[in-house]
Amino acid sequence: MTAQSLALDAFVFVLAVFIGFELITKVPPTLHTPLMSGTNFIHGIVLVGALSVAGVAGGTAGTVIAFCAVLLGTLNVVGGWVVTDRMLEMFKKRPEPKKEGE
Amino acid sequence: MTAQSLALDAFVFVLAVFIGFELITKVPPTLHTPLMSGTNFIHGIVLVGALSVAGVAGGTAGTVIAFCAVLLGTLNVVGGWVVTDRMLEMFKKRPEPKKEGE
Amino acid sequence: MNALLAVAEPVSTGAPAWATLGYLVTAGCFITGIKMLGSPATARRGNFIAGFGMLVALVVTLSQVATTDSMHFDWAVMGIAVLIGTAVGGFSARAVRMTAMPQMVALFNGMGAGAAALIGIDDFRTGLDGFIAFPGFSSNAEIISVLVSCFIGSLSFSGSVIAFGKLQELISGRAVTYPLQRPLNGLLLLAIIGLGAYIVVAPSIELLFIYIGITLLLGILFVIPVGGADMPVIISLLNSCTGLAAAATGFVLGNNGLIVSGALVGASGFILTQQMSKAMNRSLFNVLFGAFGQGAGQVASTTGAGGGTVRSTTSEDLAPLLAYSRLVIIVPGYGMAVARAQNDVKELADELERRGVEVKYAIHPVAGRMPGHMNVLLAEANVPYPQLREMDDINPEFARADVAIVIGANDVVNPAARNDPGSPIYGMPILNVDQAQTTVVLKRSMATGFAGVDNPLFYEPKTLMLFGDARASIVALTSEVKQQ
Amino acid sequence: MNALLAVAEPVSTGAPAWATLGYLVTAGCFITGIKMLGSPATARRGNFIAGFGMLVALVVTLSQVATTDSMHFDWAVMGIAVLIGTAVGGFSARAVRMTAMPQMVALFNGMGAGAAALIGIDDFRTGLDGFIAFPGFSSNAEIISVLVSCFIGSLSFSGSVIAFGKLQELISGRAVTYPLQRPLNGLLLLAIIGLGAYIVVAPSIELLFIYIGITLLLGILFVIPVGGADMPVIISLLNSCTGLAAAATGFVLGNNGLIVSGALVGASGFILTQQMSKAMNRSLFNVLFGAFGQGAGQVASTTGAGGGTVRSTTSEDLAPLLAYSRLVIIVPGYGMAVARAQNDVKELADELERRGVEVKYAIHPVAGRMPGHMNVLLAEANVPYPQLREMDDINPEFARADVAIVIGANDVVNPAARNDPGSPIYGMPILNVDQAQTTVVLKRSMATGFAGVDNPLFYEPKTLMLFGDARASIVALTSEVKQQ
Ligand SMILES: NC(=O)c1ccc[n+]([C@@H]2O[C@H](COP(=O)([O-])OP(=O)(O)OC[C@H]3O[C@@H](n4cnc5c(N)ncnc54)[C@H](OP(=O)(O)O)[C@@H]3O)[C@@H](O)[C@H]2O)c1
Ligand SMILES: NC(=O)c1ccc[n+]([C@@H]2O[C@H](COP(=O)([O-])OP(=O)(O)OC[C@H]3O[C@@H](n4cnc5c(N)ncnc54)[C@H](OP(=O)(O)O)[C@@H]3O)[C@@H](O)[C@H]2O)c1
Repeated sequence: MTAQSLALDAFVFVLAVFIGFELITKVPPTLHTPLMSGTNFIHGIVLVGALSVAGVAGGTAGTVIAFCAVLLGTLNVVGGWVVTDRMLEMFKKRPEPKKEGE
Repeated sequence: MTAQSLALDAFVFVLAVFIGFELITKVPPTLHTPLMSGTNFIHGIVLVGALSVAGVAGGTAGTVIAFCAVLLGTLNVVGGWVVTDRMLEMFKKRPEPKKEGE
Repeated sequence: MNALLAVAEPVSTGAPAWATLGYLVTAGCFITGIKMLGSPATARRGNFIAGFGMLVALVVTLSQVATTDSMHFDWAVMGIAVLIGTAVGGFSARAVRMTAMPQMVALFNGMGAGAAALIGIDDFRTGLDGFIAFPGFSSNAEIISVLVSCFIGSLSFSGSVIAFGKLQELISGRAVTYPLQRPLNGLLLLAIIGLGAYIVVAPSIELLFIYIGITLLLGILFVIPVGGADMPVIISLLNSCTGLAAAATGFVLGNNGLIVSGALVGASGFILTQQMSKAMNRSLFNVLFGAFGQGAGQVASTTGAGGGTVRSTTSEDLAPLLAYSRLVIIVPGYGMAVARAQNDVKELADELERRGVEVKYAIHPVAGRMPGHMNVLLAEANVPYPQLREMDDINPEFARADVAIVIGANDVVNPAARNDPGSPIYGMPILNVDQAQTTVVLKRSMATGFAGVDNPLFYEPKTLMLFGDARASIVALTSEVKQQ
Repeated sequence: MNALLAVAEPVSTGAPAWATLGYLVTAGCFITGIKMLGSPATARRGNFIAGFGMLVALVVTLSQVATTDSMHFDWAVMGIAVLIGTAVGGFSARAVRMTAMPQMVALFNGMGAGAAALIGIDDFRTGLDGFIAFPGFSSNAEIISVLVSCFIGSLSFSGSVIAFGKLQELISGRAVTYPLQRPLNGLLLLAIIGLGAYIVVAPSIELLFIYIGITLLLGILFVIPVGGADMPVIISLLNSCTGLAAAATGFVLGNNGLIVSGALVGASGFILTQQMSKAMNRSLFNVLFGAFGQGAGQVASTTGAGGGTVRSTTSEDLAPLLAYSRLVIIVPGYGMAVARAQNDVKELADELERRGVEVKYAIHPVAGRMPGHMNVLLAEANVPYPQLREMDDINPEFARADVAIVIGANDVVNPAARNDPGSPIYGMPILNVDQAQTTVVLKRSMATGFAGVDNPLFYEPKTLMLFGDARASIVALTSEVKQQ
């Protein structure tokens, strides 16, 4: 990790932070929770990191750590996405239920 | 220019495009012209490019091209900034002029 | 390329061009996805687009793993990890009750944070020899990146687990306070910083574990004092932190995809956190350090409207009133969530509608304990979306309502917010239930709500109290109405 | 760092870390600056912040030049270029009349675009030997970057110069049309692409010059057919293009500062262009290829409200009406700009106010020929800002106005936009001058305005026409009012 590559990484980081700040303007309160959940899914991208370190370390300890990291990352990705989707399902228009029955 | 550096440049480019798109939301029409002028100033940054190529080429032709590029870039920077500033001066609150005189 | 230009140009980097471009697609999808999540009409599509971006990132990464000499990558073991994760994550996310959603978000957030910390540990382990053999800028920078990702990752991990425990009521949801809370946290933070600095100078895996241990403790102590009611804000904050942890692992691994995605979540999550605390009329600082939220009692006694008389009623007396109304407005609050009464409320509403009564639901933006809480619950009970009316929309209609039924709501219908400048909730917009012909309040006692302030509404002559668990009251009321 | 990770990590790039961080500061300043330029309260500060960002970028670049073996950098010559540029640019930007601002923007935009093209040429010249000696991806990519920056730069350069010429009335401001316009442009574009492809295969500086020559021609032909009235939109589009040209030079030089800043301008400029054409009720496509804008006559005859009678008046007759009004609303339009009557209008208003008449100005968002045109002119004449009222604000007040004076406005007060679904401007919001007790219209003839549609307002019984140059009419009116 050279100073140059670090500076470039910082460059990309700051640009992304600017985007993140601009992205969310006025969100209606009902969407706060789904939006939180959606971004929760997005940081599941750590799974990418977990997979790319998984091949580096050998030995039992290395494998165990990599296994745990991949497992946790997958949980974040899959769980995060499904939870968000379920929340958002609530927002889609439903056919009006029958008024007569109970 | 390797494929890798090109891809990185493209990465940065696209992020910046996203920021540019997000940045301008609903601008009141009165500010359209100053905003145009302000961004006109910003692309005066080509002056940076002009200065960094200026040292590369030797010979008369090289110097002439570099001279012209730096001159044009400077015109863009200085003229662009001053024009914008003058336009925006119009928007600041003026002391109410005297009602009595003409 | 020539002399000066070579200096100004980023040359050959580690990530192959196709991987960088793949991550660029991912970043684009995430940006678009987050943007679309901000509006009801596009939210669901936004989630799909973000999902697609994730898929691209995973394909890119696995291709990289497959095409490089990644000697130790054990496809079988990692495949099992992914399978287990998918099965458990997918199943639990599908199976869980709608009302338990916030704690699920907390839990999955904790998982991601834990993964970030583990990546840091792994990188530290494999890089350790190099750090010791070649000290200098490069090693230091990498160690610091690892320390940052371990710090944020562990903090967010233990914090999220505690938040989960509180919401799931495995731990007391109350705002637990303990003596010297802030000094202790400060001390721990100092210890972490000191230890971190020492690790940079003299890298050692044991010290890293101690470092992580203290951070985990700090995460626990940080979230423990926060009242259960403030949990949505805290979870959102921890979510934003995990984003930063992911970005930190991106620095460790030199991976642009991680850096961008993590930074996006970190920044947008922070803005979201602020919006959430604003929507609850609290400042972020207050949420973090206030340990308010369970203050109840004492505030009530200072406001002391206790002098008035309260008119209590029964479901038998109430039933005819409801059955022969023209317009009934239902005002759900936190108590409905506690009593899990949403399905019974729907049943009552159906019964009333069958009798020709017009029924509407008035949804206050901060009713309940998380944003959209009431919407989610009532949607679960299949209440048609158009019947759910937002505050500004429904407020003018109370004047022509015969009955307003307040089901376990308190603060959001407190007229003190409108009239009493001395009240702690003064200035918060409320639902004008007191403008209805009759207001019926269903709750278990005269206890205060979240804000801990007494409610003059209960003492108004037009108000009838129906004491008892909201669910029991509603069920009784429905059967009485049926007999009319 | 270890096996796989090394692959995923961008290693050592050309630009030193401090330069990258410096450009990051620049990018941050530009982003903040553009954001602040979007709101009246912060706009001026935004321009200062952007200026600071530019300063940082220049300091970084010069430091790089100074610290590297930039053997041919001639400080004296470049210093002279900067001095001349500063003097000329600063002086002309200060000296020019407010009304000439749009053409100044066009001119400076052209300068920047020209610089971008020159940078491309320079890089191509110095790199040429390398391109020929080492063909392959690297050379091709660099040539293509050069071609892109030369293309956008030259196009925007010649286009901007033509736009300047039109606005400055050095060239006919009319929408010049010529036969086979679109096929010819298409042909030129094809030639440029073909030639570009050939240059990639067989690099040659002569071919590059031909390539640039054709592009310059295309830029001219592209802007020539656009009517002077649409110029603001075209200038904004060219501005956005120059941003992209700057970004392209960034690719050529591998300079992140240029890439980010150029991309910012390219993207935000494009959004702005769309907003501008929307504010003028035109689609961007229409502006580019419509050559509408001077269509006048024929459209008018189809609408043909010509049958009515017109009541013409004189300044003597009008003066008492104005002098004894309570509220007079002045509605300026393009004709006031043409007549340069703003100072005289202010004088008339002052005279009326001295007599106790209340005077307001109604500013239609697209009155004139550039956004904010009327604001700028009237501000130049020192009309106090609070007297300038936006359309939605002033429209309700016309009903209580005694006189509405329409000074060289036409389309923006055309009731057909409200009443006549067949009118080309139907649906555009207008100023309701016809609701005033009396409407006075100052113009030279019965000619149509920008949109070329007849105006039924002129035939209304409550409307009085005061024919003649707006400035002459106003001056006469003022002296008559003084004699009252
Ligand atoms: N929506 C959010 O995102 C969010 C997040 C955090 C905080 N808050 C805050 O939470 C409050 C929400 O207001 P709210 O009116 O919905 O709730 P509230 O003011 O907290 O009142 C809830 C009421 O429900 C009653 N209740 C509890 N369990 C019940 C049961 N089983 N049956 C019947 N009644 C029951 C309680 O009275 P008894 O004990 O007498 O039954 C209590 O007074 C606001 O102050 C808001 O700022 C909101
Ligand atoms: N604001 C912008 O950004 C912008 C940009 C492009 C296009 N536009 C379009 O321009 C139009 C603006 O409307 P507008 O009402 O301001 O102008 P307009 O509809 O173009 O009418 C201007 C009128 O001024 C009169 N005039 C010209 N010179 C004059 C002089 N010396 N003395 C007196 N009168 C004179 C002309 O009539 P005579 O010839 O009879 O004198 C003409 O009818 C809209 O259609 C808008 O869409 C606006």
